[in-house]
Amino acid sequence: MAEITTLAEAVAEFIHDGDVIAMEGFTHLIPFAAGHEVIRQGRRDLTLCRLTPDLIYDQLIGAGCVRKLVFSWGGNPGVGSLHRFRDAVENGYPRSLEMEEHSHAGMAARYAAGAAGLPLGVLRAYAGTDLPAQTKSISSITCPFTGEELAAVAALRPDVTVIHAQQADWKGNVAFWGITGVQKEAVLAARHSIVTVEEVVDELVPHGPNHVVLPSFVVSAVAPVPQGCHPSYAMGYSSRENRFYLDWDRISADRGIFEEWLRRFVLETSDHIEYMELLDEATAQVGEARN
Amino acid sequence: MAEITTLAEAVAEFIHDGDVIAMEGFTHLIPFAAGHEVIRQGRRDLTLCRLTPDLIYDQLIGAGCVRKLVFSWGGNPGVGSLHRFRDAVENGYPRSLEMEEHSHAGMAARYAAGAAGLPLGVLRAYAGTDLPAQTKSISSITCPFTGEELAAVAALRPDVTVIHAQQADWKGNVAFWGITGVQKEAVLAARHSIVTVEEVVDELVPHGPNHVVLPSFVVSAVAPVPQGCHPSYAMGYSSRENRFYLDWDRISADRGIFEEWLRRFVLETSDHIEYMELLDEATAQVGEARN
Amino acid sequence: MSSTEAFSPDEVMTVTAARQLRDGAVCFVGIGPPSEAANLAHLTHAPNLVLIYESGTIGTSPRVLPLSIGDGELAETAVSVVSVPEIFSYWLQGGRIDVGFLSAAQIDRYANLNSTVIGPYKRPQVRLPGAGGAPEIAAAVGEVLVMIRHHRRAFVERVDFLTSVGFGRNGGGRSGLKGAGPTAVITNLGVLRPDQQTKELMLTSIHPGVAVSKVLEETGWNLKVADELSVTPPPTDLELATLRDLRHRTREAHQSWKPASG
Amino acid sequence: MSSTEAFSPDEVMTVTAARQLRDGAVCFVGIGPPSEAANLAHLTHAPNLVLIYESGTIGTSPRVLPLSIGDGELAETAVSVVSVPEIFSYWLQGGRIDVGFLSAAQIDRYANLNSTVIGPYKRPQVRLPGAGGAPEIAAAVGEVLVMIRHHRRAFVERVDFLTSVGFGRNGGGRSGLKGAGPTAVITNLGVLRPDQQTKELMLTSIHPGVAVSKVLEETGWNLKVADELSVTPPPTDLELATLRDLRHRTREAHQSWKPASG
Repeated sequence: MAEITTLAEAVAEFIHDGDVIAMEGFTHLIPFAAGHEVIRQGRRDLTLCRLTPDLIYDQLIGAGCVRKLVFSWGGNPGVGSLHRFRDAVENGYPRSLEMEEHSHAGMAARYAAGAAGLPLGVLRAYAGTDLPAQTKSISSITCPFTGEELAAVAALRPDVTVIHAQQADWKGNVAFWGITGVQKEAVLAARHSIVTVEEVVDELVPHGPNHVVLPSFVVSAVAPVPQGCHPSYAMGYSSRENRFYLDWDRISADRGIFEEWLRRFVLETSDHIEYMELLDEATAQVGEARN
Repeated sequence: MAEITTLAEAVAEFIHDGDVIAMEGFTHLIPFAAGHEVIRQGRRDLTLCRLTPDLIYDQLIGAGCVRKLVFSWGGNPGVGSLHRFRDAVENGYPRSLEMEEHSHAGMAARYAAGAAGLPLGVLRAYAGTDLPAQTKSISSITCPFTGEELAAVAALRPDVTVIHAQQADWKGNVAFWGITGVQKEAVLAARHSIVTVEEVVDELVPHGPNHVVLPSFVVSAVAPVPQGCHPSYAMGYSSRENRFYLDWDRISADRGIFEEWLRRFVLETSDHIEYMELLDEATAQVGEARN
Repeated sequence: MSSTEAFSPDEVMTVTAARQLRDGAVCFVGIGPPSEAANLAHLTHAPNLVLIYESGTIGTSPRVLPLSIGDGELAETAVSVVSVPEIFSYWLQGGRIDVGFLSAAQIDRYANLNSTVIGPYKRPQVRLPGAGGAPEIAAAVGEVLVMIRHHRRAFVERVDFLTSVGFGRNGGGRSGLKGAGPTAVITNLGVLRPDQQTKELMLTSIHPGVAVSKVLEETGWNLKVADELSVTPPPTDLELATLRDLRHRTREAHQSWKPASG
Repeated sequence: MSSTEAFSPDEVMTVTAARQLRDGAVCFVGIGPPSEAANLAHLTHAPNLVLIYESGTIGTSPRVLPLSIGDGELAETAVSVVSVPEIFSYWLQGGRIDVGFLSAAQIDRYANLNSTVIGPYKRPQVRLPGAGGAPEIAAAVGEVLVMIRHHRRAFVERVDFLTSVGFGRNGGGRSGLKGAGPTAVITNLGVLRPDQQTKELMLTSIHPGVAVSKVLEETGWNLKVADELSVTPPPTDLELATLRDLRHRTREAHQSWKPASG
């Protein structure tokens, strides 16, 4: 059964140096606040898994928390490169980065296999590409009925999966809707799971399209963190702050500017409330300066 | 894109002698009206697939439409045996019945593999049981990552899948909710699909738990048939008629009584409206006789 | 209310089964006696028991017993409803279930179960419904509870068809399987549990008022009796009242309903 | 409005791509130029085009162009929203998609695409975002349309990394794959299509006002020119007006938005 706690306590309890961590959310519901808290608590040598390691992982990589990245698409959506990710791969800064690279279909199948208690997922994937030569967790099987060769991917079983959801109830049942990505599979594949939520409600009632409920007994900890997915969005609660994604291109392109940003906004804030307040202040100042 | 048509036309167009047909619905939303229409149109040599071949398949088997049954649990839920099914297996009446027998997990994996365009499903199943020795569509693979042996089941790809849903819109998009069983997978695994619906609405809006929408382009034909799942139920529209399940035990136990029932209620009615009227009349008479 | 006259054999069977379920456990429930036992536990000592039905309904709280595995009330009271492929893959196979119930037409000394055929598979004397969810429940849940009425036709030397595995034909058949297998076989006469070493079922508890000789007579193999044979504690007043109230509510709601194990 | 001055190279690229989409087709769309082209088709000649985004949104009708693959409007206007594992398994791999769009940093003469690295994999000069959905789109959709701006760094003799397969390194690499592979490569200069036999890309259409020599100059291999080279029909007034209106609406809705292919 999930305990309802704070994000700081949940990270302290469940996420340890060297762990395999998945923070999932497909554009929607990305658990940024949790990523910042992992940086604040100074975790090191993490293996981070995620289909789309966008800004949240760029920050963790730039902060030096990450030993290895397991992923399928690493960019700033609609903007361009992830500069901290590129700096790590191209220049080994702030440290070298091991990679385990897949396609989205392969990553999705790996989580689904983990959720299903299977050691592998079987799919039609990677045909004719150079990926299998680089990635040990890609192999193949032969269908005993048709003789066809199919791709096999190793199940992915994170130590901890972290997601952001719209709601939980007081028992720790979690609900999210809209674009739900691979979060259900990522949670069910993991040993532990931390869910930040926009709010805790008395009763979960079906909301919006594709309403998904994770029962409390598959969740380790629920932490209320309003706007915990900013600059991503929570359908019904907030809009995507596209401006931040554009700004990130500039902030992350320079090591010094990034490190200053990280110190000021993450390391020297105590929690997500302070972070959001500081961000709002800074945005207002930039707005004034622009006028 | 789905055409909106009548059930009689949809069965005439899509279901042919010798076809592999799945009529799915897990207790909820069982497409009885469609089963009756297949009997009325005199289809023969069908291979029928279904996890739970309950009354609907008992009727089709008893009517002599069926050459082969692909299934995982064949009983009258909460009541007992399917007597027409047993008569076919035990005595070859009205004709012998080939069988391809699985577990629920295996059948579900077979439909899911069909929906996913894979030739096989991989699962942990059948371990230590006598089923693999009887069923050719059960085999095994070895995981290339762990060396574990896992069960493999052949994908199931019906010629036609038939389901009953609560709603469609005028474009042929289909919505159902509540207990949704394997219907989505069964439709996506099939070459064609027929969906009977309680009603056609102007706009599909999310309803109840586990709301599933099949877009029009994966549906061949939609036929409005209110109460088309009786004596099963459609959440939000009708309740399960448990009395019919009990009555069926008596009706189906005797070849003569069954054949008289089939003639009177199915073969000599022109459609589901007439069938339901006749059933209501008969129920009223029984009620009076009991008083 | 604790005299042997005060309750029926099927009531003690249901109450005894219910007691096996610890509070907070996640339980995969079938229709009939298991559903009755699980709901009784839920209403008495195990308010946090999570009930899952194979129709995809997770965390249900039905007010009355469902007649079918897919009754509307199961969906309406569920915390979550998922598809049948998902309930078997992510939930059962995924190792999320602590305890599952099974029943069968035949059981052998190693708790292997048959719900497929009586007689040869191709030419059966009796064609039974078949496997349903049983083979994978038997393989994947933390522990299996078997509920089955005790008579010689059911407790057989060798099951005609092995539908779901207990400990295999010779007691060594669980290699590679995750769960512990059957931990208790609860009948209307007593409770059988596997020997820790040999996995052979032994009579470990006998219901109040039942003679050991009666159990042996109704068992088709040479049933071993535990050195420390206990007598099943009789149903408490609360258990009996709750069970009877549940049955009463169910009868009111479903006029066609009869107690499944009665 | 059909003079070559009246539209930009990226407008003719988008319009030409949009025209490849027949009404009623099921289209797997990526963000950027493909999304613009697919939405333009949807608003002009293909009102029944089914737009699917890999975020799991099926049958969307966004009023403005999404900035990300998972914008809220995609979910709000979708006929159905499913999980990411499902969109890749039941919909893409399941063979439900008629046409998919791809882009890349590099393309070779057999329409193989690289979006992974420039330089060696372990020590790249430029680390690109990677495969995303591309390898399985390339393999599973009925036909692939490639949109890519024409310059020598992109049109290379040999891709540094084969991220998604066109016709394989030597043109014979689609055995066992279901779809037809790339049927058109639409650039800001013209349209390339594979030769029926050899599968090598040939210049089959050139955009109004573009010289063949310019295309050859911007292609890093010895590009063949079709015997019957056509000139791309210029955008119609309706196409241009619709595209510009869509961009205007998008700019109003997302102040940070810039035309992706501009």
